[in-house]
Amino acid sequence: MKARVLVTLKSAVLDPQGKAIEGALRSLGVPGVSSVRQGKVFDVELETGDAAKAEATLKDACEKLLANTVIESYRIELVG
Amino acid sequence: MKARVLVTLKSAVLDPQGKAIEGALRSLGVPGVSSVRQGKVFDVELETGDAAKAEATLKDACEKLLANTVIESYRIELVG
Amino acid sequence: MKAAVLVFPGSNREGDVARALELVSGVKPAMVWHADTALPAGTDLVVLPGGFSYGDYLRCGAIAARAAIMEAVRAHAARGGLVLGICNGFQILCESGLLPGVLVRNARLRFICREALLKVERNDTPFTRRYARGAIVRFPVAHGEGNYTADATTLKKLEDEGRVLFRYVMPDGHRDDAQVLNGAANSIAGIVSEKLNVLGLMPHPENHVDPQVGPTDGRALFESLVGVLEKA
Amino acid sequence: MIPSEPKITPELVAEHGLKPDEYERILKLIGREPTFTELGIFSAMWNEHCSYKSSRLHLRGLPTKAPWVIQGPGENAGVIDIGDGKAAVFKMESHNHPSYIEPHQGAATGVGGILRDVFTMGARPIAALNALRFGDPKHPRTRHLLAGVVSGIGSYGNSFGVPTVGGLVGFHTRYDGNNLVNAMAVGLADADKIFYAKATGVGLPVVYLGSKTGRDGIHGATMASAEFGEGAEEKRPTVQVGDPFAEKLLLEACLEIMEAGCVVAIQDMGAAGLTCSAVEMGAKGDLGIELDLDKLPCRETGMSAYEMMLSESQERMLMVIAPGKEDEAEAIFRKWGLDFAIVGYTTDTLRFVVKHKGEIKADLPIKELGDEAPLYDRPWVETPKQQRIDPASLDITATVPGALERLIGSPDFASKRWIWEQYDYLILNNTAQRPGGDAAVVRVENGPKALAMSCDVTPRYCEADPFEGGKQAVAEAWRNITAVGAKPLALTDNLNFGNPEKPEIMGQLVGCLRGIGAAALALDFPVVSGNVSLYNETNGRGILPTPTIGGVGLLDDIEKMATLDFKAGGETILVLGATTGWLGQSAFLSEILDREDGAPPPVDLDLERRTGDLVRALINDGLVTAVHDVSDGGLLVALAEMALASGIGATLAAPPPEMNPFAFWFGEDQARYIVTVENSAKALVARRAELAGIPFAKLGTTGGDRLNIAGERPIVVDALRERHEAWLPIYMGAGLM
Ligand SMILES: Nc1ncnc2c1ncn2[C@@H]1O[C@H](COP(=O)(O)OP(=O)(O)O)[C@@H](O)[C@H]1O
Ligand SMILES: [Mg+2]
Repeated sequence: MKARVLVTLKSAVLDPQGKAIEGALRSLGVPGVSSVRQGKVFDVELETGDAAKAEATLKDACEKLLANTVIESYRIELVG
Repeated sequence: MKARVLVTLKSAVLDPQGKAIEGALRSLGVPGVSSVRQGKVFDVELETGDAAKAEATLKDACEKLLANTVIESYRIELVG
Repeated sequence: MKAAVLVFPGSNREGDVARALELVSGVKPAMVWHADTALPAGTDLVVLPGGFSYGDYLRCGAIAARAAIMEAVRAHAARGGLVLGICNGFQILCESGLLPGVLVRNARLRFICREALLKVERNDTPFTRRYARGAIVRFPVAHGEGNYTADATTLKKLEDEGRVLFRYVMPDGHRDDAQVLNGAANSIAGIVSEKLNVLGLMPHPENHVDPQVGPTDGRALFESLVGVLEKA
Repeated sequence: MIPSEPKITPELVAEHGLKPDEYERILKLIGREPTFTELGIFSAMWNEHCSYKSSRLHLRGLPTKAPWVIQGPGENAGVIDIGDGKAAVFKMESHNHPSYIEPHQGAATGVGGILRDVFTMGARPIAALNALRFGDPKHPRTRHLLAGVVSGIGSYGNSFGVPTVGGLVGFHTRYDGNNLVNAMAVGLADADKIFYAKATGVGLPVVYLGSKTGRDGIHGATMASAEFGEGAEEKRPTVQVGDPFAEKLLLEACLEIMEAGCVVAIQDMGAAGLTCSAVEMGAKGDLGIELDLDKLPCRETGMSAYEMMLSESQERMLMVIAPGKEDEAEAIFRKWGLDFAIVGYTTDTLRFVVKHKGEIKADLPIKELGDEAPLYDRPWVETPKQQRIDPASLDITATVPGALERLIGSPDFASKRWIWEQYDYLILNNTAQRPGGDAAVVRVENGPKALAMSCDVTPRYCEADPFEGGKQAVAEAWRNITAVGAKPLALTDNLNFGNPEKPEIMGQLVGCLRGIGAAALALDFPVVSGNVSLYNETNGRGILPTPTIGGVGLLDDIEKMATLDFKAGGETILVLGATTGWLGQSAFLSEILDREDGAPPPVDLDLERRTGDLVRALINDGLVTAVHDVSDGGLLVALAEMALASGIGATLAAPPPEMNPFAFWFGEDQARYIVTVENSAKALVARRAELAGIPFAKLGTTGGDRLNIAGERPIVVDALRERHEAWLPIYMGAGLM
């Protein structure tokens, strides 16, 4: 089955990339963007068809590798 | 209003990071992951409350900066 | 020769390339700020230096490619003016559409600083006149995202038109795409535009020009440019 | 989020790392209960990291002066005169605890901090080094920590644009829960344009520059001085995220406004952020400072005064601006896209006043905040001396070639290429000696002068005999600089120890400092800056005492620089200095016999100096073709390194018959160098050594593609190289990426 994992910086953590993008959008004349924060998305294909099992595998993957839980939080979405 | 922009590699484009993650998950003992592709997510705050206007601004931002359409495609999701 | 070196926020090898240019030509290049809208009058050569413009945030070279000065660079290139993008400069040229393809993260995902062996594929360009055709030269690389990628059609076109100017090779002179240090397609280290006036390359010839600090294989690239421009 | 004004309770005081008697001291000093913000300010100013309360007394014994020293310890970095109107500015600093919690960001911000220290003084950074210690390679966290620390150092330095040219990496189980990240930076400035923290002039604007303030690293400085317990991994305080891009802009903007004559005083915001920097600027200049926090550029909403005063957000500076120069300074900062805000004024009250939303959040005597910080003469005990090891007593089953092969492929000796290739060591185009040599050599502008630098310490020695170990660390840095032909000028140190409240640990600190002081004095190699990192303990077990020494020297003519690779076949290989076969605490003992005991090699400082002076003179007179100092691993490891660097082998004579061959080849006697000499210069070099009273011996002749020791199995250089290069990539490859 397919799943999507979103990994984003915790809100108190500085996001230098987001800051640089905000500045660039302003100077490119894209108005009305008040804040940008950048994160990562992982499109994952799993062998299992079982949702609970998939969720468990992805949680394990996030804790071990995909997210740096000191500064990032993650969200798992099963796509089917 | 808030929005989320997802930027992912086009499927024909090789993704070295995704490949490396697949390998790493295997050696970390997270089994059953058959493929990973990594993309970017942008959490954006917009000044406008108007959905159509927000959508237009974000499309502009993607075309001008957020995505490199040579290798990436993007998707806009308004969160509200 | 009148050279202009662009400076973006986060550029950091602008000084190295300016010194190399001065070393071979005796003339200090003009340093041009990214927010300017025009190149100094009479500019022959525009150099986009290495570095981490805008921190390499978003995608390397992406934000710099949209800087004000890039309009002037585009016009200069369209007139047939010479443009040299090194490392981050190459990334910017790709992002700005002046060269095809894109540079993505090294296949092994690590930054890599080491000497690389390169084959000079042809010497009938303004950048390589002082090299022998097929010469093997040593330039250092220092990049995290030097993995050249393009679709099959683009790659074929580049090869058919002979636009791959520098290629990573093994010590015996043969290319080995499976072992190339950063994973670049067809072991590509540097490509030129259709009119041969725009060169983007990942390795740093400007760091191999001075015998006090290392080999000098990069010198001939700058000497080629000086030679071309003095003749003109 | 921290509520704005909690009640001051004994628990709250303890949470701030202040002992009850220290709190009493505060009450006596200000004559009332502190506000919450004031408590935070005291905790920041009086913790070990800022106040040096355990080490200050003993640091006073270090020699810090020489005719070429422009600024010794006490400023952001040390400054030495290198002639031609130029000065070298350098310092080393630890980011140990943050790098254990979040290795990539912890190491990255460590590099950022030390670079800021250097450019705060008006110098442009020209080189970075790092000394790293990790736990046992078999420990489950080691690989992850190593990968993260290295990528963090690389990503920050590479993006900022400073070449990372050298360092050291070691492994030992005693660092399992406390890895060490000591980062060093060296900058270049005009000797008459050095900038200091000392504010002068009343009523001048205090300006905030750089990135915005967020809630990062609050309690960071307190954390850096706290021992780890079981729960440390879960606690995970907000770590700071580095932004090398912002730092690069800050560098350029700072140098530009200094050049424009706008700056009266400048101080970077490092540990304890705004608090430390503002207090220091005022106290040093005998001035008060009044801050209005409503003006502070903040990244997050609703930040309290307490949070603003203690935030450790990175890439920020505080300055006192010259009268009438505010607009010019602001324009420069805006050009670089950085924040600029006048956040206060200097006053003549000698008070440190902090206002926020119309309230006075702190009002403290500014000088006493620093001067009255607790100073401890902590009890200490001398480390018991160990016996000299008699080689005859050892039960050795290895062969000499077999031992060399194992040593050269062991974690401590294996090539660190996998690490330093992730660092851009070439940028700025002045790197004349790249990683892999004895000392890094970086040309000064367009030459002919160059700076040589090296980081060294042998923790095993320090633990067995802190005094000799301290001496040895300084001697080795001095020796490495000498080995490239440079004159060692001054050093910076980073003293990493366990809990100083334990008398044995305090004894290590005291002993090492005495040793460092003795060597620095004898070698004319003063201490100009440094950093102390204590409480490096987990579950009550301290790290090995690790006083890292970062030395800097000057090479007058880069063309005369020596390197360690054999240059040609048929040259004579000499060792200068005496070989007695000292195996106590040697790498041979530890790696081959799995024991770490015995007295470490003593350092004869007089001999050390005379030998080094001879070697330097021989290099300068062009009489030697390759030079390598002999350190851990002894003669044979040093010879192997010279062969590996060149691909040229050697034929080596058997050891003197009276000596145990293992002790001869792997003993770690100090004050030794290996040199190669062309036939034509042989007699002259021998004469020079005799005249200088330096013992020397011929080891053999260069040539071929293997190391042939009389009576032993030959060792093929290429095969040895494979072992040398293999360990780290295989180790790292077995795990993540
Ligand atoms: N962390 C590091 N960063 C950069 N270079 C390093 C690092 N660790 C080791 N090196 C380099 O590897 C070489 C060998 O180091 P080392 O064995 O400690 O040398 P020495 O014994 O001469 O002090 C030196 O040139 C050193 O600068
Ligand atoms: Mg050495």
